[in-house]
Amino acid sequence: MTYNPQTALALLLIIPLIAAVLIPIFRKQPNIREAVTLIAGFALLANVAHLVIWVAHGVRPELGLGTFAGNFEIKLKLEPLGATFAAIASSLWILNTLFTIGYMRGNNEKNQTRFFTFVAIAIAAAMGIAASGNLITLFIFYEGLTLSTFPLVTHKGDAKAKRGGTIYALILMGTSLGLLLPAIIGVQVIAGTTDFMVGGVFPPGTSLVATSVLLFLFAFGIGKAALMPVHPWLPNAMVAPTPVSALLHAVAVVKAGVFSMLKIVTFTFGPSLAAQTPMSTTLSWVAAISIVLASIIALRQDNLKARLAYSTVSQLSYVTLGAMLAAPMAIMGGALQIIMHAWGKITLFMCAGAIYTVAHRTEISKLNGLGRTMPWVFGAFLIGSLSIIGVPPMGGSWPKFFLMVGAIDSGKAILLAALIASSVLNVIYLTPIAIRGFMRPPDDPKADAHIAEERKKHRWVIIPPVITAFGALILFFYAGPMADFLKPILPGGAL
Amino acid sequence: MDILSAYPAWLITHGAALLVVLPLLLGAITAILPRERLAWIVTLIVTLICTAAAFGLLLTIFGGETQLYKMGGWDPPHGISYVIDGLNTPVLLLISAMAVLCTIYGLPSVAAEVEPKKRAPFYGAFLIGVAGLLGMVATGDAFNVFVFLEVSSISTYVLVAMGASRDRRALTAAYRYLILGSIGATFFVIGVGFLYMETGTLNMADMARILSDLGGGSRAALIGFGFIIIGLGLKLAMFPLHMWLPGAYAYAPSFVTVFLASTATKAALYLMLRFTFTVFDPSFEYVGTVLTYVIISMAVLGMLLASLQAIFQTDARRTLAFSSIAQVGYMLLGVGIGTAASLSAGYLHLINHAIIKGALFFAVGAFWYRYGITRVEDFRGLSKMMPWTMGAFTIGGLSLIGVPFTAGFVSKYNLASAAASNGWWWAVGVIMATSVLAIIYIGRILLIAYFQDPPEVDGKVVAKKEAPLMMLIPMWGLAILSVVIGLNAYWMDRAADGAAQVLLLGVGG
Amino acid sequence: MAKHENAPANDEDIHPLSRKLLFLGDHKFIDNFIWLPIIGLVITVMAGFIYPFPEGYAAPWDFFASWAILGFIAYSFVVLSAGPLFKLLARDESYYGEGGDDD
Amino acid sequence: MIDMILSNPGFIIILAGVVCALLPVSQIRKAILLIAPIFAGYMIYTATKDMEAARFAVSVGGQELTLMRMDRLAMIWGYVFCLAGVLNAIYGFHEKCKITDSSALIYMGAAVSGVFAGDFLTLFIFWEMAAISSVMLVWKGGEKSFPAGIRYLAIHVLSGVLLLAGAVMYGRANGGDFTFGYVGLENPGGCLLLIAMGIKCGFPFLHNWIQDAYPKASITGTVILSAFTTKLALYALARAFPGTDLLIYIGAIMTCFPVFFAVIENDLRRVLSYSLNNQLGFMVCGIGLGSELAMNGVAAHLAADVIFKGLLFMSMGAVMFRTGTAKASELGGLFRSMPYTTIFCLIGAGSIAAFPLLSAFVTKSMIITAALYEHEWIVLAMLLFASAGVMEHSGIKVPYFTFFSHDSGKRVKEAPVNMLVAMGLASILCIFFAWPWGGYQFLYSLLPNPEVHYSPYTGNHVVTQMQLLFAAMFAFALLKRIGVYPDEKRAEILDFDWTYRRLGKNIAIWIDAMWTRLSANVGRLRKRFIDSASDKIYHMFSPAGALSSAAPSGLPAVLTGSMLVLTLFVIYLSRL
Repeated sequence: MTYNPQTALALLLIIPLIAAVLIPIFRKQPNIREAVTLIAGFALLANVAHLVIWVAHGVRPELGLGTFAGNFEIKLKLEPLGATFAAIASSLWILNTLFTIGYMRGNNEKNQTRFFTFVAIAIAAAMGIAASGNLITLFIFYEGLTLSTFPLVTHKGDAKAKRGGTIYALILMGTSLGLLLPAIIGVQVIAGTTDFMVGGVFPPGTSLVATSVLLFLFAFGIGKAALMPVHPWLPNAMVAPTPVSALLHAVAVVKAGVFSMLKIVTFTFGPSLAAQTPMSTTLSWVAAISIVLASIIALRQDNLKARLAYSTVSQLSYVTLGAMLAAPMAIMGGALQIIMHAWGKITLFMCAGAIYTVAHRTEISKLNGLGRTMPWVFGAFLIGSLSIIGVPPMGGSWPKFFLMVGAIDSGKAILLAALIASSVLNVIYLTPIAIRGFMRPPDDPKADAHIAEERKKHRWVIIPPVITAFGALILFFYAGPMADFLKPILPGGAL
Repeated sequence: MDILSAYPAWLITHGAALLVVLPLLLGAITAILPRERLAWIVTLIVTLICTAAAFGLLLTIFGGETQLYKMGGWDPPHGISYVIDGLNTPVLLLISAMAVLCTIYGLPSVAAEVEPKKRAPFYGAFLIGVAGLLGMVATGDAFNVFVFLEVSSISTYVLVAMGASRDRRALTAAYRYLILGSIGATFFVIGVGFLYMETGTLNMADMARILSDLGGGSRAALIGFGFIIIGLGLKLAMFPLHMWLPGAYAYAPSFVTVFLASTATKAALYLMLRFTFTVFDPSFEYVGTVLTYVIISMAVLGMLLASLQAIFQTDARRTLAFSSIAQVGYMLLGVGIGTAASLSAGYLHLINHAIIKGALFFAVGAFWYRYGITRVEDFRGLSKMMPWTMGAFTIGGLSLIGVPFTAGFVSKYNLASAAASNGWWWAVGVIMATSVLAIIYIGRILLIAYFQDPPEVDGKVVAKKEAPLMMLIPMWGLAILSVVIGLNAYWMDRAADGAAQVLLLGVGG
Repeated sequence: MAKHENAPANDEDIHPLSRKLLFLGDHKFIDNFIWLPIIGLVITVMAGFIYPFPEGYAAPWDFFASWAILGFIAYSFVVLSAGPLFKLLARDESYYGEGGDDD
Repeated sequence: MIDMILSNPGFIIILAGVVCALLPVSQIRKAILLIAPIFAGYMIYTATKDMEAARFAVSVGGQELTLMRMDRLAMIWGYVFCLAGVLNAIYGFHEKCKITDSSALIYMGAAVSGVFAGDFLTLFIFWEMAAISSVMLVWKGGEKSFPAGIRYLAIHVLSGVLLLAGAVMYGRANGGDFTFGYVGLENPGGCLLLIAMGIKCGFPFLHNWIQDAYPKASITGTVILSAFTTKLALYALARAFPGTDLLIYIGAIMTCFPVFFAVIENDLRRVLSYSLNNQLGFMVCGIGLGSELAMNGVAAHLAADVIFKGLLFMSMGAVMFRTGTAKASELGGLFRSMPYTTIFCLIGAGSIAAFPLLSAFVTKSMIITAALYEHEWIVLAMLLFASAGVMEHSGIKVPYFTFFSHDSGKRVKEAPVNMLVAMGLASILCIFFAWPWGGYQFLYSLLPNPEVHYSPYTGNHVVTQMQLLFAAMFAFALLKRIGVYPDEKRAEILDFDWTYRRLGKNIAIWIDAMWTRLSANVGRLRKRFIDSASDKIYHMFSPAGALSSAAPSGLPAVLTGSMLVLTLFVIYLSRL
């Protein structure tokens, strides 16, 4: 069997699944177990890199995984948007694994084998979503992602974790079965296919009422995109250990949600139909309100992870906004936001995890002076914050630009106000966190001295966020190639 | 059809009669057998033969043949004829196969739940019940249907009442079932009487022909239709005629619960399909009206209300019982929409649900068998105490919810898709809402089982004690089957489409 | 003029260059400082005769010594407005609760 | 890549800043700090030889970014920024702080790059980069600058996104052309751009970040800050809105109102911040006038302002470095210990007050003359009034209260040598720019419109200016003598920032409290509602509930009967 785009596509699923099989086998030898995860991570990344190159050269690898239940075709097909998502998830998996090792060992967490296993399965599901060739496949991997992350969310096993997990599962399963599935059925019935195609699948003359209803169902059915008011699962899922929050709630799960949103608008509706659909205007307003409201709620959170969670809700709505504006530039902005936000937010979560591991602090008001003992972590946090805010030269500034252009192009200049307000709110709720660490004197200098000792033991919770922060900075300079890579997802490839 | 060539010819040619006669006769004999083990073996063999016969018949149906078996060589309309076509053969196979699985399961289960002296009669009653069900599905004669209906019902009353050694409430439940079942059967026979008045025949094919000649018939046919629908509706636990069901399911022996849940209501539903679509015709405006307004509204009400009721039940078996009522709603929705796709989906759900509910009730029975547990709150830590049983329960539960790769997903998706194609978007909404309710009532059980620690008795955690193999085999058989259907529903779809074809085109009717 | 004390001239503390400038702190210098602008004013106002406003490039109010008058009025207005403005706008230094103390 | 870095002088400085961030050796950093702006200045010089050839553009995601665009307007700003960079480097030589060094370089580099940016997107990038690098300088001011820094950053990010939004609206209305050139107010994007630039430039009501953050920054930080941010904004205005009438009035108001705040403010660095605002007003007004002379005046005054305002901040910094405070009420009589600083400060004060032979005399007058030529009489009057005001707060108040006035008794050392050198150089420049024999001619030769003739040293100009200044001095002496000149008192002076620091904060606190109360009430109501609803549902559906209670067998029988009746009724209806 030669290594060609098809096999690479299959390996996308196979590599993490092999890891998921091997990890429990080596449960008694933690070092080998972790090595398996890392090797799988690098193998997957290499594989994705090949695929990205192929896709960049216009190859669209396609692989049927057969049909199930007679008439449901499971089909993988990689296009630039999916390749991008796969690239983010696979690259951050490696960094997050390093971080996870540091975190889990540093905090003496139980059930580490189960943890690594389900992370690997979740990655497989995320890869499946990235490469899904039709809505059914997308739906199946989407559900798989929910189920495989459920044990991760409830990892701690205490009452709080169970409650959070219950809300997580209930909202995600409920919306996907109650809204997403009917929407998929609707697409199948109206368009006769659920395949993804550049420019959309609906026949000309499809009633705009029908597309409005479908768009509505998709927007709220994809609960992972955390559009208000289906967002509460996200803050509630923060009971998970921080590596989970980092990978799954900055990368895999939420990004799977907004990726699906973008993919459906681009490949099922097609930008022009989505823009004509009256519902898209309403939903872009919902997204804009989500952006601002979640930021305001974030302001009020003292718990670091809770604040980051609401910040995520807000930032995810950027992508939804991009999808709903449906202008080519807006879709490009949404796609770039997926990339940039992933790197920025995972940095912030990892930093939060590092702070917890080293100093055992979770409240922002308790971070005074900690930056002096943990300068790298707080420095990384600052860079991540700036990227989220979207100031150059951080990657986060590009999506904002494209979204603004998109908003103008689709005649909704008023929505710029949401983006502007959000930037200012981001400054107010994100920057003080890191700066407080540097500037405020420590509340208890003795404890901090102890932390400085602790810090040396936890190298692996500190290095990964520094790397991702650097990544968030570097990405600024690669917006051009990324935009070129993504262009073919738009009909006519035109911006 | 290589398998078919391995069959002895008589098993196919006389299969229709054999299916009914064999269990009926041997049931009587079994009842008086001295030893329970012997009774069990006989039962197993009989049900196996029936399954083989039903499977053979199904293969012939797939081969494109239908059979009209004349009892004793008498031609219809005067003699009693058995019809073997695409509509009833899958149900025949379902009933007999479920009977086999129940029997296997019964070896430990019956020993635990039924008094030793009553065990042989228990198996006898069971076989007679099987015979009744098979008979009412196989027969092509309306009065014969009534006879078998009564045969199966009476034996079922007995079987339910046998639960008394476990829970005295079984007696009241059985009594209630008896009263209501009798009302249903009476309504049915009154309906058949009206039809006879109208058409002068009891043969269903003749009735159909005459009715269609009459363009739906006079007032007698109308009233007959109403009686038949309500009578069968009661038997198949159509909302709000379901009141006998929760008690009967909850207090009968586990074995009986499984069998009832997966076959009795299904057979009744089959009859409703048979009468509504092949004896009558949806093109008769009164049939169409009843389907659209009565059946659909009762289906939707049942789906929603029974699901809500299921959420609040403290007893796991009652939860599942209410869930059954809700699931009947799905099937009735398929019937009510009345397109080929929807009928196929409803029919598929009929079979899938039997499989799913079978697995679930098997598991619940095993919990009782090991720990005496029936209440949901006692499920604490079951995932650790009985991991395999709980695993089967989980698969069944997910399938009931309709998670992809399970049987439940296929039939629900088909049903929703059929409703959408018909432009009934609200029905898609109801289906999805009910699925969400299903998440709640199944999720509630799963959460307790997986997330709460096993109880402690005298300061020690209750030890792990897996169900016996004889229980696990049928349970996992059904669980795996539900996943297999979820992965590849080709044969199921083919059977369901065949059934829908029979219903709409009247082939073989 | 406000109270003015010549601080004890401690030679150690005074910058060598400043020793030559100490007259700046003398009472006499301070009291007589006002003559410097007066003389300057007189000279420049006189000079205004020699250098008139160029034709066509003068503001409507430009006339003899107008800039001096304007400067005087404007300056006095600014300084005199300080009192009421201070009353209106001044608050305690800890008003914003951020400790505005530099020292 | 190398091409790109060498294309714009600012990039070299930014790169130097990045290098500095990684360099542990202070001396090398200082050398870089000094050499980088000189080298950049040389690059500007070479680029001016062939302005078209210096142009450099790249394409990012389908968007053309003009990273380098050279013309005479940009040139003088570039030179001035480099010059300021050199002075600042010398001034900060004693300070061993990696963050200050690197952020100062990045900040300066961003400002220079922004000046040479050829389109709005590039401008936006450096606009924001200047903000985030400069906020580090604010935060170097110590713990008290923490909230001020956050406010500073928030306001600048707001300015940045407004710039971006405005640019996008403008560019899209122009068919995707983002060229950074004349914009005007016809396009709604233009209004956003104006607001964005106005924030950074300290327009009235948008100015508070200057007085909020600058006095709280570190000593060198304030000096560095004063040179670039607002001047970059001014450049943007000069580029995008020359001749926009609105700016004339905005500028005129900007010259006047800070005067009143400066006179009551106690913190001298804050006084200078108001003074900065007031000088910006002159230039904004000049941009609004937009004539060739006015634009020349703006550019020239910019050059003068950067130097003399830097000088004043430097002298106050030196005082603060030695005494630890810059509050007028704590200072006085310092000429005894810091004579050089005193002299330099006086030169700076004289420059800003526009004494003949000192820089503002040859620059500010161009703007005022331009107003005169345009017959903007009210504006002219306001500018003159403001000139008198400048004399008060910067010309008299700052040096007087620091170095003269009553002796505070503080005996400190003279400022460090490097500070004196920097101040000395700045003083020389202040004189050189106004030197009648080759000095101002040199400055004028660098202006955007070199063909415009203007001669500052006319008899009338000297005489009238001296009249104004002597009259102001006379008023000062008179008021002092009769005892109505106000003493300095410590206080927090309310300005427009009260609206967000106090009012806004209180409103936010109030809303928060109300929100908490409301959500508690709503929560209670919702709980009551849900409780009663779930109660009802429970009573309906639970095993004990109405639907499932073990009703007597009669009920199901009745139900069955009614269902039959219903069905028959439906059938009957269907027959109608």
